[in-house]
Amino acid sequence: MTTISLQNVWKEYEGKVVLEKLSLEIAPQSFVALVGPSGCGKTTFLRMLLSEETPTRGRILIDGAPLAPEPTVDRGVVFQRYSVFPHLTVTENVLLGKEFAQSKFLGMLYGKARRKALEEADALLAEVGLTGAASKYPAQLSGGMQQRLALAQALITRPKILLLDEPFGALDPGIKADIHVLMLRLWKETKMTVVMVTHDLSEAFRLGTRVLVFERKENSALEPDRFGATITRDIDVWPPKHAAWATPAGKKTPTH
Amino acid sequence: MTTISLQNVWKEYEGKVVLEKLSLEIAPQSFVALVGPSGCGKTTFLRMLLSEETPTRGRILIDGAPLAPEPTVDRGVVFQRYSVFPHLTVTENVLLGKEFAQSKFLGMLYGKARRKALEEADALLAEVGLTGAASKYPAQLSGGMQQRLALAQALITRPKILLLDEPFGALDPGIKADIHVLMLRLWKETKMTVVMVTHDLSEAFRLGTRVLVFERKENSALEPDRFGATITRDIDVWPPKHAAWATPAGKKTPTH
Amino acid sequence: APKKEFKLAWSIYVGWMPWQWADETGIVKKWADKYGIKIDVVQFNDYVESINQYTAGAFDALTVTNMDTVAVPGVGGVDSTAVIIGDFSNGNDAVILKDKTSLKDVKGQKINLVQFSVSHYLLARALDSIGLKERDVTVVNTSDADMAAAFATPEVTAVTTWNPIVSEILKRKDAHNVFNSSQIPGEIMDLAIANTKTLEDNPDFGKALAGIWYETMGIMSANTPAGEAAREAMGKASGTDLAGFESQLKTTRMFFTPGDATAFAKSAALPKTTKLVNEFLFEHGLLGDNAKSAEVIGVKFPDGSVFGDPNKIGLRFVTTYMDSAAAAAKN
Amino acid sequence: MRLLSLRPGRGANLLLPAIPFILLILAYTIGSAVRHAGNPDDKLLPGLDALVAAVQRVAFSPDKRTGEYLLWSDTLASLTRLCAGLAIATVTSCVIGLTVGLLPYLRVLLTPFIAVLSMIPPLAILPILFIMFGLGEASKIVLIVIGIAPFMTRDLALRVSELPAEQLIKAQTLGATTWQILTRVVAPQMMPRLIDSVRLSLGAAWLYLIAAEAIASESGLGFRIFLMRRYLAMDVILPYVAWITFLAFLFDFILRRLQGGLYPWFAGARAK
Amino acid sequence: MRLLSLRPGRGANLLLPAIPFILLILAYTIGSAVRHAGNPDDKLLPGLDALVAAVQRVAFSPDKRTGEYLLWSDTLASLTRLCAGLAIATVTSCVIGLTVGLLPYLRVLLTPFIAVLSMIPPLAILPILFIMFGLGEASKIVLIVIGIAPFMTRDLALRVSELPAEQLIKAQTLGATTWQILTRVVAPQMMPRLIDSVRLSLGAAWLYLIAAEAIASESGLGFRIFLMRRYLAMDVILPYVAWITFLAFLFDFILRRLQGGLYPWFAGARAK
Ligand SMILES: Nc1ncnc2c1ncn2[C@@H]1O[C@H](COP(=O)(O)OP(=O)(O)OP(=O)(O)O)[C@@H](O)[C@H]1O
Ligand SMILES: Nc1ncnc2c1ncn2[C@@H]1O[C@H](COP(=O)(O)OP(=O)(O)OP(=O)(O)O)[C@@H](O)[C@H]1O
Ligand SMILES: NC(N)=O
Ligand SMILES: [Mg+2]
Ligand SMILES: [Mg+2]
Repeated sequence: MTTISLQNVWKEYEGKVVLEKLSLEIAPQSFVALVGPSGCGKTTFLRMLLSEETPTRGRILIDGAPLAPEPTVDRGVVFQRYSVFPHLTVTENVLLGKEFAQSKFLGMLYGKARRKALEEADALLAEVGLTGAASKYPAQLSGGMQQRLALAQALITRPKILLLDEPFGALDPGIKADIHVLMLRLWKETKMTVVMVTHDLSEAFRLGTRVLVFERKENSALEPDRFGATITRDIDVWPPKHAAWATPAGKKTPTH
Repeated sequence: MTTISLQNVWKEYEGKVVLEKLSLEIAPQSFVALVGPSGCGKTTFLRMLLSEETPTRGRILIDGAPLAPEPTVDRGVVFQRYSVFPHLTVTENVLLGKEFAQSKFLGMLYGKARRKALEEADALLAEVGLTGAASKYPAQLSGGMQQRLALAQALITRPKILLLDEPFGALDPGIKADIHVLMLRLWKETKMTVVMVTHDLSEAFRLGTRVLVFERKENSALEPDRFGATITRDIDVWPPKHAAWATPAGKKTPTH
Repeated sequence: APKKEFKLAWSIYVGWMPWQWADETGIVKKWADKYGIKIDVVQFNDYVESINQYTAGAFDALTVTNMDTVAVPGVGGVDSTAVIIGDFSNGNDAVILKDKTSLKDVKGQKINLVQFSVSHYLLARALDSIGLKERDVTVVNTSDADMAAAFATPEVTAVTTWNPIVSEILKRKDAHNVFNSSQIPGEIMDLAIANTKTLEDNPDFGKALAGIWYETMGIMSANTPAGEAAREAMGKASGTDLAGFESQLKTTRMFFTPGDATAFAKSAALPKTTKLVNEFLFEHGLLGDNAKSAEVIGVKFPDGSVFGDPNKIGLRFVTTYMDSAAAAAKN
Repeated sequence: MRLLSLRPGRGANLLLPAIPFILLILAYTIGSAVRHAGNPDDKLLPGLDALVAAVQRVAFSPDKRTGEYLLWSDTLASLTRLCAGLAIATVTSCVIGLTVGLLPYLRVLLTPFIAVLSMIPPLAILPILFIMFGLGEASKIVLIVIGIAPFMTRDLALRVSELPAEQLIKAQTLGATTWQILTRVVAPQMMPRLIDSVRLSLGAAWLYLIAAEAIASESGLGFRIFLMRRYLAMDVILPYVAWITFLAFLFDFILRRLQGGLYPWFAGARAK
Repeated sequence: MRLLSLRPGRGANLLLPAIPFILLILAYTIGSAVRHAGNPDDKLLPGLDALVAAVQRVAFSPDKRTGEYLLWSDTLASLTRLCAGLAIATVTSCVIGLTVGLLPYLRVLLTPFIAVLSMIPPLAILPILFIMFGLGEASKIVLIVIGIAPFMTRDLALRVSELPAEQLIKAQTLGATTWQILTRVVAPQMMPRLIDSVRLSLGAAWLYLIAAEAIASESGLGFRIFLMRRYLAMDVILPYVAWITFLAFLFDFILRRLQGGLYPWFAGARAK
């Protein structure tokens, strides 16, 4: 049940306005797809949600409270590349969130704690279809498998919000279709709020419950630095596929 | 008017059969799209057409004559990546083929010869829509622009055959659609024979006049090294869009 | 075969500084022109390398000690003639102890020195003088360039070295000169040697060297402004000043005239010294691994007598060239 | 065919690499013969027989004075110093490089200082090193450390800062503390790169070792070479040089093997 | 906040880098004062006044003997040697590295030989070098060349062989001969990498220069330092060391600028 709200958020870089006047409420368990031309500030928007950047003006609230000043475990993220750790096997990559949480000093789990965490990791790997690749290193995986892994890795901490920056942009079309199905299933099961940046309109409409279009206004061509992009269209996708309502009560609920 | 014919071509790597029993006639000015699962030997096939690899058995003829033993100027190529030279500007990349041909020692053109070659290069750049980026380096171009450049670069030598290995595989969908249009236009204008490898079936049917499907036979699962892939389907695409016939006589003919 | 161009290698040492001064002031060119030859005077910062280059044949003449002449070119099959005996060390080389004032205290200590050099020889003679053997101490090979810094470290308590490093170290209050070359006068000689074969073919080369040397000696030994200027220049070139250079000269028995040098060459001390030196070299395995005795290399004296193997002469003391310089001076 | 596309066959693949070595040995043998014709006692280019005899002497017969087998005791002394120097330099540059690369405050504080340190010619400040670290083993090891650690530290800090920002953010969203990021994300990825860095520094380490041993020492490969240089005993020096070259090769080989064995993921990750 | 995400502000960015230098100077001053309290004539850590006086002497007053300004004539002598050495090493390794990297036959023939060459410690074979190249400027330059060229050659050959195969094939389909590929495709792409390689080798080049000047020379920064070491004249040595460090920095800076200026495409291509 996580609401994200932006109140008149602006972002400038050294006098250059990138985003302006963003006011927005994101309902719990929505799947927001963000589209817009290259360079319009989609990634910047996501970085603000991650606390990697702070708004120049305005505020961002999560469930009514201001954002933490740095990335926290309640907001998971998957990037287009470099989301997984090349030096860890598939299992180790997924386990990592557990280890960080439970072993403050070593960052490693042993014995019973590890076995317990492993069960959870294995279940997640099964869910994303990577059981067979559990002991491989990321470099040995295809692009699609790497993004599945990144998803599983992000999900093990049960984030309330999942942020995705063109997660499927580099994938082959066939593989992309598969992972779309997986993504929708995971979203429905975990009841997260998802914000996804994409270049691909059809992907946006296929996955999103709501599609936000970022654009600069007309006059920005004359004074390119003075005006930033803002939300020019806000589309509710039909038919609604909201997680909470789309999953009939009593049907398989997520185990984690 | 270039015919490619393969006569019972096999390719093995140290006892491992990759391709077997390929017999094939490629008609002049056709656009052959090659599809098939990953690892089935599509790139290997293209490498043989380039003379980068030699068939273990069988022969490849071009217009009845055996292939030259090394890559030559009559067969152009565009790869998915690394097709253009990072240290040359867009114009210089396109000019290069002319310079190689006309300046054996320096590999550089000056004065009048250069101006003449530049005209040709500029015309080609206009054709692929890169006029505005003429003095940029490849690293400053988007992926789609880089592939346009690679095409222009390959075309300046007026190859009889153009070989493409997943040239548009890494591009964004929107950009891909644009470049498909360009590709078809170039093919029609230049009357080359094109052989293109792709992962994307819809691309294959959109561009190709003929789609070849490479696959291994059933029994190859048991003895994976003993059987290679071969052509399992050979589809003529409807409606025919053969270059020679599709371009009405008298309409703009290529200037090069 | 006769040749016209010759090369002399020299390195920085009080008794050899005149070579550079002579080169810079044109005395070298003057004498070379006189004999119709060319002499290239090349400075080495590293003494060892200058000996190696001479031994390998890259140079025709070299400034070197008697001991190193036998040990390196001599063992390497190069027959050399001492054209000039420039001086002998008369305190320039010293055993220095830290906080201890008597040579006897050296027993059991680690001693930093350039191994197998004249310092090593001096130490052997020092130990000999109090009935100790080399095994009563431990020698640590240490580069001369770093000796001064080495002595400043706490764990270094004994060094044997030469000037200008000796005077540098003796500036410290805790440094004590417990044995020096003035106690073995005449044993460490500084020579200008030349390849015997080259000399035989080109006696003018030897005459020119001697001429250069004694003209320079005449100027630098004079108690005149010109002499002082020469000494100051030599001091500067060796990295010190007039006072520093003159204090080094005090511990050097310079032979300013040919007569001094020839008298020393003909003295009975020379064969005695030679025997001591060769025995030292033999004991330290420096005469080659197949050497059966200290006499495998021969050293020939002005009177024609030979110490060691007359068929394998490594060093010849002659007075020919110094005599000719004396004769030229009289004319 | 273009020269570029001509590939040697199997036989040529075995034969060709030997040619330069054979030519070198030939040139040496001729040079040696010529010099010995002029002077049978020539020491600069000893004949093969003299080389063999010298090897026999230093490697396989006990030294008359000490009873030790010189080559082996020298090797032991040098390798001890080299390994100590490498180990200290590696640990130091690892600790400093990782933290400087990761933590912005430390990066701003130390980057210029380390850059300046890495430019100082260590040979020139030897006297100060002696005073600070004495003339014993310490100063030799310190010379190696000072010679290579600043370079390694810089290299490592650079590589840490080249890690994709995405990784660090991802780790933070997984709840990692700075310490956990350092130990579980950054350090493990830097280990194979550290090995690269050590490999790159090996040449310099040998150089400083030899220089240090040349200056004050009682044993060691560099000590022996410089001692032998006092009387141009090239018959000993050349085998020592060959031996050092072989050891350098061996080190490089072991490090490469170690890298492949300990970090199987690295080859794949580097290829990207 | 995690330590990792704390970024120094503008003031701290200017102030922090100075701290280690200030501490170093402070430590030196105290050390010097302590030593001078014990022994007013201490030469090891001269006071700032003595340093200034020495700089005044060597840099701004003519030497009485030669009339030259020592620091400048030494610098000129050293830089001439260094630049000559670097230039020869660069050209050599460029020619050999490019062809070895590109032509399979040469690659098979020379790769192991160059690898062995690059492992030989040049300091150990100094006497042979001096005999072969004489004692003039040549041998000093040769020592630098021998010290760094094999490494640079290896590095360059490796980078040539890392060029994507696609590029070479593309060039062939554009009709290029081997020579044209070498001169128009490979060489221009290697130039900025060659600069990287020179930058990496600069430290070693200085080292060999100093070592060569220490052995046979009449001028040069290394010569002066060695001469002064005998007298423990740290008042001259320390400014010389600082000066060499500064020159090393300057070289590095110029090379980096050169790379950016001459090869504007490189930063973008490297980022990929
Ligand atoms: N740290 C920064 N400093 C200055 N300008 C920045 C910074 N980060 C981003 N920008 C600018 O902000 C604008 C938006 O960048 P952003 O990466 O958010 O775009 P985007 O919509 O994600 O583009 P793309 O679709 O290409 O990923 C760009 O013009 C970019 O140059
Ligand atoms: N030089 C080689 N040596 C040995 N085996 C090779 C070599 N080149 C390719 N192969 C093998 O031949 C098979 C076909 O490879 P190829 O690259 O042609 O496949 P592909 O159809 O292009 O695959 P993809 O769609 O992934 O690009 C693969 O199993 C590959 O491992
Ligand atoms: N030559 C010496 N050391 O007296
Ligand atoms: Mg973006
Ligand atoms: Mg392929």
